[in-house]
Amino acid sequence: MASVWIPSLLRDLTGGIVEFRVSGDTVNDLLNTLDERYPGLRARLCDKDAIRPNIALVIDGLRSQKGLRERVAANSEVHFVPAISGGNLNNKSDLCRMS
Amino acid sequence: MQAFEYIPATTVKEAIAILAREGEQARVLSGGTDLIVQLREGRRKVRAVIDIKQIPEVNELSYDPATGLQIGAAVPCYRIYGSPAIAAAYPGLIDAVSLIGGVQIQGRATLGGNLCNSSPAADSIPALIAHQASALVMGENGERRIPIEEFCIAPGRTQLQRGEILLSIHIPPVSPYSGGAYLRFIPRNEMDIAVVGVGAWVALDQSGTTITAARIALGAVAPTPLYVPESGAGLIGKLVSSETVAEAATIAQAAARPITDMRGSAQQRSHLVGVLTRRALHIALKRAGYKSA
Amino acid sequence: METPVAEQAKATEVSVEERHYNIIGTRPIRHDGADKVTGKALYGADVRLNGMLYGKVLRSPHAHARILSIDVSRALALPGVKAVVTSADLATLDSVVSRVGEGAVNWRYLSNNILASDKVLYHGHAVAAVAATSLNAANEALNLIDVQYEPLPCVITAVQAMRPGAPILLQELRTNELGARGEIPTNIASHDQNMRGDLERGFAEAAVIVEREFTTGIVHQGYIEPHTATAVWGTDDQITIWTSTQGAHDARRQVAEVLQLPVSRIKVIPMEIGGGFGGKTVIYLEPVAALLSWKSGNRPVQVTMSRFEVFAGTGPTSSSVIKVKMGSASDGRITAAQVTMAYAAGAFPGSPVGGAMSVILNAYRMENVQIDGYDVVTNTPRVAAYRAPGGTNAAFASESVIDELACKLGIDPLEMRRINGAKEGDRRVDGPLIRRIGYLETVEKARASAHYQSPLPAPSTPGLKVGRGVASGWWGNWPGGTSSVSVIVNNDGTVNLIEGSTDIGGSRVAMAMQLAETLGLQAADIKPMVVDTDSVGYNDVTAGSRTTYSTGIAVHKAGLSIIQQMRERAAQLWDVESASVDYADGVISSKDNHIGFKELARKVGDGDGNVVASISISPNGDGVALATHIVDVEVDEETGKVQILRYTAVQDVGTAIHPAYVEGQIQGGAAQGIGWALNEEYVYDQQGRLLNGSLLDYSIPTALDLPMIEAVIVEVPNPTHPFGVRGVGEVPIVPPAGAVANAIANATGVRMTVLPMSPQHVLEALWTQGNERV
Amino acid sequence: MANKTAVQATINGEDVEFLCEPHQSLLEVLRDVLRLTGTKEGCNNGNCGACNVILDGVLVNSCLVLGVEAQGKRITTIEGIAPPHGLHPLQQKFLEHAALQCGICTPGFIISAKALLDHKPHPSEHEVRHWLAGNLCRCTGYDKIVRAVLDAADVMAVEVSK
Repeated sequence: MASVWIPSLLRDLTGGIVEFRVSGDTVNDLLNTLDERYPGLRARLCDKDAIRPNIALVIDGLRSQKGLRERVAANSEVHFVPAISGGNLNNKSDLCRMS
Repeated sequence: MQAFEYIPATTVKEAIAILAREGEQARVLSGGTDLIVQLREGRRKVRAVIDIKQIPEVNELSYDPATGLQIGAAVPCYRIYGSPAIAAAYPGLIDAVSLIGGVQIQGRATLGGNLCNSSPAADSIPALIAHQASALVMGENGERRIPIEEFCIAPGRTQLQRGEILLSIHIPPVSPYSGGAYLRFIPRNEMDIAVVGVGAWVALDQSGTTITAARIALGAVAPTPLYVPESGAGLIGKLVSSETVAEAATIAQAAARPITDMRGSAQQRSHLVGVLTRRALHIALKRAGYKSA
Repeated sequence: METPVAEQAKATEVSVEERHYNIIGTRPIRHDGADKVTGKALYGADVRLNGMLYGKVLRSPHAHARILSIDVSRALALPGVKAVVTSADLATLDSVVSRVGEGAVNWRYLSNNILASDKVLYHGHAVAAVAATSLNAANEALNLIDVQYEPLPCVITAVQAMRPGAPILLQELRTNELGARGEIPTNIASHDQNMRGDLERGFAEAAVIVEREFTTGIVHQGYIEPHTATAVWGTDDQITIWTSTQGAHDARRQVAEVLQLPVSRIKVIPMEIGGGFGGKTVIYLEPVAALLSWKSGNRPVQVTMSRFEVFAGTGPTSSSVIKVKMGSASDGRITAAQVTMAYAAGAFPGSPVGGAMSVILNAYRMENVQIDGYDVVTNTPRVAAYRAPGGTNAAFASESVIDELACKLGIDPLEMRRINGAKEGDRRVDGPLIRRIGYLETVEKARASAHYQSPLPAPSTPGLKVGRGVASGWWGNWPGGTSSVSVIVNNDGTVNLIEGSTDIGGSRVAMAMQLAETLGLQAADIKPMVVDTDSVGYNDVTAGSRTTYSTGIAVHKAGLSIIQQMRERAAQLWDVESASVDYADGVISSKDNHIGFKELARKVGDGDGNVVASISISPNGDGVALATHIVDVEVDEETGKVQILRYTAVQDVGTAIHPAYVEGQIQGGAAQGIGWALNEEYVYDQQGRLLNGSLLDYSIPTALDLPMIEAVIVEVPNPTHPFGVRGVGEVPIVPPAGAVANAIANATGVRMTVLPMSPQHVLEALWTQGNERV
Repeated sequence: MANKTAVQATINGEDVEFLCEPHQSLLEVLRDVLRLTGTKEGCNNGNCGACNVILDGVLVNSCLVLGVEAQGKRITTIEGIAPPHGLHPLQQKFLEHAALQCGICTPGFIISAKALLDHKPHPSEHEVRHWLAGNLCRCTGYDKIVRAVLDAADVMAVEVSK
């Protein structure tokens, strides 16, 4: 099972738990599984079908470009870390809202 | 850049006639390193630009140990420091002309322009004041001579009346046991406008230990370059020492009326006046032949 | 590629230790060099088209104001004026955020930055633009545009903007905390956090704790070439844009979004670029020039910024306020660190605080750490990337505190960094495991350097103080994005290498060398060229230190494809199985035959088609770069002036493809960092007007302000690149400010907590801290 | 609009005549009228040196010279310093030392360095730095530029002594 690290600002959703072992083939699978247990977690990290542009997905120390479609190995470590640019926050549509 | 008429004058008379006719609407161009920037940025509006570089008189640069140094209004800086005789006689002036802008600015910029532009931070003016220089001005009614310390009356404004043109700058001959220096403070080592500038000139008695005359002038601490006669006067008759120099520096500090702007704070400038006056005096004293113990 | 990441990574990792190269590591003359030293190279502003009009942009005199009305009628009536545009000519875009380059862009904000709509948000914000038959007419027309403003109070720093009751820039803005949206209007665009371990326990274990607050001003990239764009909106509605950009495809995409057109309608022709450092990853003029062309009846329009416009109207990097509290055990082990940092984004969200959060402590092993980062909007130009965005400010703070801890503990500052330095297998403060990096190698090399081993020089004048400082920097390069190249074998045996990655400092030669190494040819056999957006596959921006890495991988892959094809051609020629044909050092051979690359190239093409390859890749890379710098300074305590006496920059570059240009990157980055450290800063008046928007008063270092900068190359090859390349461009700007601050402390006993460490600021610190010197 | 003035000058050894308005700088004339775009504009107020040219043997910022002032003058720009089919030693040394990255400041640096070596064939490192202080480069940190100029001076000295 891959290990998913929860960003500190989302740990209120997981009761303070930092790291989860989750099974799944892709990052999408992992997040869906986690979201079942902690509803809302996925939405904090994603805009619909993509990881928010201000978050860098790092798997086993490598920055992934495929995002949710990225495949993970059984012993992979998955992190969501702040990207270089904070990006842009905004506004009226929840779908686009992000920082 | 705004549109204007370009008039290459060939005689002083012609230039004066245009200046008399156009008044504030005409401006003399020599090196252009200030004027062209001001015209481009719209800080100065003119109808005519009078290029004086074709006029023989204003291009003269002559030095005679007996009569002193005469610098035509259109003589660029590089010609001044390029003359070994002038460089040897007036190192304090050379300090100033060799740090105006960079080399390519010095290829064009003139002391006449530096003076007529009348910037409070002009590098050459405190040095000229310290050297007791005067300006030779000509108008429709003839010539007059103006001590440099009286030439500038406000930022960008001078004593020049309508129809008058600066012909040359004169520096008296070098007296024995005298020396001048100009120091400025800038954040970089070149290419900046002075945060503070200090021109100093001293003369010693034959023993080289007692000050017989001294002149201090400051830049960038008042609306115009500032002559501080009391600072020099306080030195006269005194034996050279760190204390006497420090006293003169304190007097100069008291005379300064600095403001805070993007290039420095009033407090910093006031402090630097003291530091630079002291340092400039030490260099001038050394050049005058004072040998520290 | 459907293999799991770990295996995929393993598959791309090649052993590059102890490899010997023929071309890599040599110093051939760059292919574009002759044109650049003779003035023939064409930069953006060198474009001259028949009937070309000159465009100029009207900019806001206010830092913050509502636009009540814009009347352009008098401007349009001026003879020679052909078109005027305002934001009314731009579509109102949805507020949608997309990943662009290394960062993210909100399209509406990008559009509003190009031409202000309802409000101007900074002095210099573009409001309207004109096109006229002469530059003079265009400038005159600007004076005839009547804009009515209602001035509003402004905020220039993050601290001002975060105060309760501060004027709000963007009414719709709410604080975003990783997807959770705040409820009240604010200038704080986002809050992010990295947290691990137990701070309280960590600080309890500390023998020494240092806590300081640092502030840094706004600085600009200061590229010598002003922004420029030339556009023709054709009568067929195809738009051609000539511009100096760090990424032609990215520029095309941004223009397409702003103008609401499909990308296929736009062709961007990249001209030579006169510096960028991140600042030319964002568009400003391109859509304006295109609209002016359209409105003037399809005439070509060139818009070039003045130097003031570059300072006032384009993105500098953030000012910041950074609080650092750090504790260390008596053996030098850092036990806890807490950081709070607020970065000013300028008019629209998007400061590099995320990058700063990774830079600030990642070079060190830390178990108990909390970092909080805030992105704050202010009435200053919207920031753009600047070389290791956010990194210099961050490292100034953390490297100063680490130095002070070392000082208090009596530990050599490089030893302090050795004790705490991160290595492969350690965890970054933001979580992920660290792969192969060369940090400790840079520390050791710095310690062994002639510079560090030599005594401090004597002061040049009695009374001046000399001191030595060191600092390190981490930068997580962007070894990703997409790179596409095409390779064509000419029948004289030379090879055309067609790229889309902007060559901003010698990357053509670095690409050519990688292809030459792959093919066993000479660098001069390769003809590298950067072409327009219609002529090569997508390429991400030349930024994030990615080009030599990512485009290099594409070049290598294309080279492998060429090798395979050449083997097949030889096999046909010799009538053998291609599997029995070898390729080594530019010679194709089988058991009984061999032929040189050039000779074979001459034989292909007769009825068999050419040998060509096109490759496009999006690597999942890594390539963290680390550097350790040493500086000697001389401080004049009477004036506050700091002179750099000696500078050594040690950096792990993975593998140096062209060492001279690698050194150049290191030296240039160090020089920019020194400028930032000593004098560079935007100065505003009370009304938020930029006072020093010129190269006279925004003081970047001159040749007389710097010594020779010794670049020491450490090569710890990056396993994810075929030749071991790491990005080198950004990290050298990270350590200088910290190193200079530490040297000043060493010289004077005074800790600088403000950038720049200008004479004024140093004097003030000497005055206020004079009594507490150590 | 002001009337245009006819100006005769010698540019890179060739006699040329051009029309320009009084307010046009020599830089504008070179780039827009004569299409000699090797001379670059970086700041247009004399602070960066990208537009440097040699005017009657004197190094100047062409942005601070009016086009009309060129009447009767000899002007050397970056396009005019290489011999036929070759490079000037400064150009060659800039390439060998990798003394350029983006290259926008390079023409100005080479012109300034040429003026220096014309004036002072054996400059010290400090003299090179002083002379080039009016030329800003943001890419290189000046290290390789200074080395290239010093190396070119050596090469030119050898050529002269031959």
